[in-house]
Amino acid sequence: MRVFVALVLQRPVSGSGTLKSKESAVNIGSSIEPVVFAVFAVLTLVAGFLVVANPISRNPVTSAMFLVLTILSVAGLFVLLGAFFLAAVQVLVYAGAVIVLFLFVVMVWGGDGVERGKLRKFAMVVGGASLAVFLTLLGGALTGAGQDTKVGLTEGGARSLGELLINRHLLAFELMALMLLAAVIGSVFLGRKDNK
Amino acid sequence: MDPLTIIIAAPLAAAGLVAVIPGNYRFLIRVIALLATLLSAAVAIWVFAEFEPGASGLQFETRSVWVKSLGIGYHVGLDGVNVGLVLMGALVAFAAACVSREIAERVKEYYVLLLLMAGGILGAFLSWDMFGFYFFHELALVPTFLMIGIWGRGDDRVYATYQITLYLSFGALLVLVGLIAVYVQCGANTFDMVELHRHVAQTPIPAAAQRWMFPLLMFGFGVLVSLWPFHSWAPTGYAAAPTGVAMLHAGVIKKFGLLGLIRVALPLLPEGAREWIPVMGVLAVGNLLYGGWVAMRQSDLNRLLGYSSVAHMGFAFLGLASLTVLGVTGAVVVMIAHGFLAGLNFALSGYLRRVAGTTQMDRMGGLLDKVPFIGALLVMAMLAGCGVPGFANFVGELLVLFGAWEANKTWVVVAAWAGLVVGAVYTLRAVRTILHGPLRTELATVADPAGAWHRSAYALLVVALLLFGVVPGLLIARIEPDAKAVSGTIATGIEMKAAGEVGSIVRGAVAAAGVGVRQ
Amino acid sequence: MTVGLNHYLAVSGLLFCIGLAGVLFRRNLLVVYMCIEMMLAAASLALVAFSRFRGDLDGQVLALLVISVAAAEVAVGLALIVAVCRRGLKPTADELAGMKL
Amino acid sequence: MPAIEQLVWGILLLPLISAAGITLFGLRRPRLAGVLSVGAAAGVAVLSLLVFTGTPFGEWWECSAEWLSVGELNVPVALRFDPLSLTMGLIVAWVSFVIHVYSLGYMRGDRGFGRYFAGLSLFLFSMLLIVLAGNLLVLFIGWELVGVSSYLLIGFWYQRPAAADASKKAFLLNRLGDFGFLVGLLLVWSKTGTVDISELECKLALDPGLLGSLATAAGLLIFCGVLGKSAQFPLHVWLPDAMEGPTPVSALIHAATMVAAGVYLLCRVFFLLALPGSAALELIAWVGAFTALLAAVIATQQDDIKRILAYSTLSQLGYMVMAVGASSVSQPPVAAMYHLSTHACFKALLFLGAGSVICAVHHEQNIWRMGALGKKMPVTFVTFLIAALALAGVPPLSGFFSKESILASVLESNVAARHALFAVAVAVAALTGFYMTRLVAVTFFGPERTQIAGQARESGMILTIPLLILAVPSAFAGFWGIDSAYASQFKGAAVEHAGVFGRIAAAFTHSPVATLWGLGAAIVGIVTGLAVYWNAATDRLPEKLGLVAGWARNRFYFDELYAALNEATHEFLSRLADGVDRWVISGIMVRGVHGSIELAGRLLRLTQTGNIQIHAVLLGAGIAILLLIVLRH
Repeated sequence: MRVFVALVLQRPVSGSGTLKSKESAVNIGSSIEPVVFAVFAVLTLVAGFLVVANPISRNPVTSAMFLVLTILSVAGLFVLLGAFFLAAVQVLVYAGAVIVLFLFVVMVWGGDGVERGKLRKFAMVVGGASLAVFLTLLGGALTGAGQDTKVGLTEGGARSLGELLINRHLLAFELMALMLLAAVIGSVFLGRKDNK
Repeated sequence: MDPLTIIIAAPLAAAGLVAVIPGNYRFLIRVIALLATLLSAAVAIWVFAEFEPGASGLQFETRSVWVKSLGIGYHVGLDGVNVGLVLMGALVAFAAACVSREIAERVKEYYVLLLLMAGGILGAFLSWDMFGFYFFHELALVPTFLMIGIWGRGDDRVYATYQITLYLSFGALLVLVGLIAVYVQCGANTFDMVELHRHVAQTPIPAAAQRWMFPLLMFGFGVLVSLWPFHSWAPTGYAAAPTGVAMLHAGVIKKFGLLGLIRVALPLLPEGAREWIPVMGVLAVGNLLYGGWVAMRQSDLNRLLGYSSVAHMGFAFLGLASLTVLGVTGAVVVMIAHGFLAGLNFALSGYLRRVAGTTQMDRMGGLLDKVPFIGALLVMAMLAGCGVPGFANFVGELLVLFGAWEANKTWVVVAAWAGLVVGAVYTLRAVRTILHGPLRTELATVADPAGAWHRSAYALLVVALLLFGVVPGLLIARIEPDAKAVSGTIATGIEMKAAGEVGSIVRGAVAAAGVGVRQ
Repeated sequence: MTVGLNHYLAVSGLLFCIGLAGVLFRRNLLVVYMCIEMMLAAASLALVAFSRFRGDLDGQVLALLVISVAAAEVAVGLALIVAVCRRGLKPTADELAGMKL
Repeated sequence: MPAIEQLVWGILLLPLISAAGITLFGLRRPRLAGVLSVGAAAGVAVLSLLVFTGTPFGEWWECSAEWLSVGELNVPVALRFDPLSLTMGLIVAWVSFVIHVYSLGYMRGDRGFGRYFAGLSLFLFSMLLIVLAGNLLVLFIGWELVGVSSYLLIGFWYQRPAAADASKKAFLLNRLGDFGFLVGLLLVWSKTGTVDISELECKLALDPGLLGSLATAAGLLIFCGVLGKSAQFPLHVWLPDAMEGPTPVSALIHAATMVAAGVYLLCRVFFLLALPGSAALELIAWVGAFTALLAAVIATQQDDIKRILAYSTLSQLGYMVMAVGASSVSQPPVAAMYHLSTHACFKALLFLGAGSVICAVHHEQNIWRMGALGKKMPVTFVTFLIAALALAGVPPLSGFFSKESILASVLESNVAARHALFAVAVAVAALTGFYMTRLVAVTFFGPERTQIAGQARESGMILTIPLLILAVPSAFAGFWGIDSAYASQFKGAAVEHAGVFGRIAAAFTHSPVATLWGLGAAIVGIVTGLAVYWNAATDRLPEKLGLVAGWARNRFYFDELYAALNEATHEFLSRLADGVDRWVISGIMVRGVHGSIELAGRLLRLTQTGNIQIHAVLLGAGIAILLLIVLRH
């Protein structure tokens, strides 16, 4: 991971044609930025934690609600990073579609009381250990000097993203469309009544 | 089309043809298989007759490039070593197709695989391209496993299939690694053996590399030929295999490993050969003596034949290990003679199994009364197996013994003991238990195959054995020049080395003996 | 104090670990799915942050693709859960043990 | 001699063609088989006579055809015609012709008639190959092939377990001997670079030290082959068992020709055995003497008519081998070959006579169930008596001369303890007289001990005529100068010829001590035999001799000893190898690899609980470990 980070940060970023490499047009004042970032970051992590381990309720609906909160905070962070279009998409797709889908399933099929039985010790130990490893590595990777200056504003508007998508990433774009189609057909097939 | 391609293509094309015929046209399928193998055999006889002994270079050569960047191509040709092997392989394949009458179920699939085996191994014998050499052999080897698994017999069938598959795949894998190593170390950017030989004559492969490459090839090819102590797949596999498969594998496919030693390992890696030849000699003697001893104790005819085939391979290894013209010539003669003999043996035991319902020798007895034809052939086959003059085996074994005498007298004495005495013990015991003595009542209905046509396959193999036994010159005139070339490559090296350093030979021999002891 | 790349990455990493913990320790399949979504969001966050600090938009495109994948995945996954429930099974990780050898 | 050179190939090819023809077409057609085989034998007899007369006395010539030639090993089918091979060939050809004719009658109506004659023809071919071979490897091929044909013919009645076992035993013991022979050949070849007899003789004559210290070893290794083929101690046990074969086979193969091939071989390579510094001859002499004595003692206590003759054959072969051993360069082994030739005639006659008797008494072979056959079967009796007296060494029959020449050569030999050797030889001569008298007295005289003996009738012409033919040389061969023919082999044409009476006189004048001792021994043997067995109803000897007779009756327990020895060595090793194969290679190694892989699989399978989360946990752990490893660098 350290390697990866270093690789990304040290690579010179010159000459990527469509991008403006100047200081931003949309400039959030540098004094407010840390505050906003802190709010969203804390919100993200706390809500995320409550999705996983809510001390009060084990109901999946509660989890879903906190997931919405997490997603919204991440969208806020996107805005901070200048990715406006993505933030919008994030809110629309997740908060709008995905969570609704979750809620439908929970409502129709009942997500209640399925958390019986104890987790195995083996899973606890091994899983906990690997998590600890991840966190340690993460910490190790991030304590070093990072790059704090924004190289240039990348305007994540719909237009620039769209141009990029249908020019440079056309193949990925088309494949994505194909995948979505396959997902649609697949879920329809799986959801059929006589599917035994 | 050139004759060698016909030899390879006839069975393969027939396999394709049979594959598209509906499975219930059994007669048609049989006729196609017989005609294809007969065509191969006829062309093989013709090229054998037309082959000009002692002429330099390959004869009936055909080559075309396939993958230019890697130097892979289709390159077939005849030299003195493979001309006899191809003749033997084609005849045994024909005989195997003849005796496959016994197969009753999944006839179509059986013949497709049998024809693939036949075409594959003939291709391997004829190929002068290492890639084709290996590829064709795999083409023949894989059907063997399937056929033992599907049409095999006996309770041990599944275990036998596993064992033979694992062993031979392992051996083939070692060979593959070795061949690739040869390709890489040689640096000639070609898989063509003729060019490799030429290249190595100019710039030999570094001696250090040869020292680890040779054992790879020796043990890899050795496993394929049931070199002791990697032999135990042979008796189990042959006891379980259907008749045609046992004939083809024991008789023909097994010889691929020896051909590989002659073609690749010895000429391309002379330095490695010198280091490792003592080990091969010791193991060859192990094959002979140990195979013979174990064969003495078998109560199942097929297992006995399996072990005797292990023992016979000892002569071939010993001949190669001698590195003399006599020994190498003898080894090739042994390969060819044993091909006919193993084909005959397994054909006969398959017949006995069909009519008597068993291959347990103590459950047969006095059968000579009922099956004079098969019995007489079995006696002949057994006598040929213990090296009686008049059969081709005798010539080969004699040459090997004479050739190896200079190399190591102890080996030869032990080998002669194993061949003359131990061999006679188990073969005569088999004849005594199966054919002699009073007839067992439950075998009263057993009879010979009716009609000349049904006897022809067996007779063909005996005639071949006798022909090459009485007129060995037919084979030897063809083999000798190339055997001389093989042994010459290494002999010149020995002289050069003798001028240089004697110490390392001694060290090598000591190291090799150490390895031999550990084996 | 300025907010640097590392801060975003820290948030992203922590969110990822929280999601992972959920995947590993929760047994309601629905919640597991939510946690997977969370992990994907964390990944998108990292991508966007890199994009910002590198100064090109490729990261954002990738994040966009990730979001579509997440959507498709949720559709298929939820359909699967529905199918599981139709068979009279509870949608928990413990009940789906068909991968046992 | 172009004419003869073409003829000689016929000698080999005729029987071969006959054998092949019968195998292909004659197995179900007795008439064809008989005509082919007897025709071939007759052709060989005529041809051999032509070649014999066509070759000037005392000269030799060769002809050869390309056969096998690789590198330094060149093996043409070389035929060598010298006095030794010509005389031997003549005897083989004619004795086998007579026995072929006899077989026509003896084997009539047998189901395997065709098979029998195929075997006989094959034997004739291989035997002639041995006799005429000018190359030791070709000789070895013939050597192996006579073993095969002997195997096939001893086991002719394969349905009988005894015959089947006997054939196996004969072949195996022969193989033991052949092993030594082959190693000897390899030794000679590697030291001299040739296996051609003439070339070898030349090379050794030029440089007697060519074999160096290995001269004795080479000689003894070749002698191993003789041990097997001529059934010398310690490989003598197969010959008595071989009597399970048809009687004409016993006569031809196991009395007259094949077993004598060993002696022939010794004479053939005599130059090799007699090399200066080689101690082979001395050992050969003692082996022969021991075999002769041992077999003669056993013969006195056998009851089966064919077994008595078999042991007598053993004893006589031992005699010949002893004679070879007692020879030296200055005194070549003429006596051995002489005795071989006369023995071939009278022993074949004895066996054929025994066959005639056996036919007459419905295949009864125990002499104590016969008796008083002399009057009923006059022709058989008279010819048998002639042969028996010849064997006992009664003058002026052929056996007398050959035996006296052996005794004389032993007495004059260079062997260190030649007087002891001579004593053994004399004892054997006495024993020979004794057991032959016993055989004749019990079989042809005395009371009719069983009913079948009373009903016996003389055999037909086809059996008696061969007896009469063979009786002629048995009686008179001593006057024909066979010994001078052999002598010319070793001394060139300068051999003195003597008339009929000159020969009788020569026997006494040349070496009177030996002759008188031999004659005395024969008389003692015969008189004792008559005293014990004249009109005897049962064998009285066991009461008088007790233990010795019991041991002799049981053949000194050699069979049991060998069975135990074989069990303790070869069978043990074979069992050991089988155990190793079954338990170590197949068991621990193959099944062990198989088993440990399967065990590992079963262990790993425990982790595959099927619980998704466990899989996820493991996946996470795997990634963590990978990351740790990667990031450590």
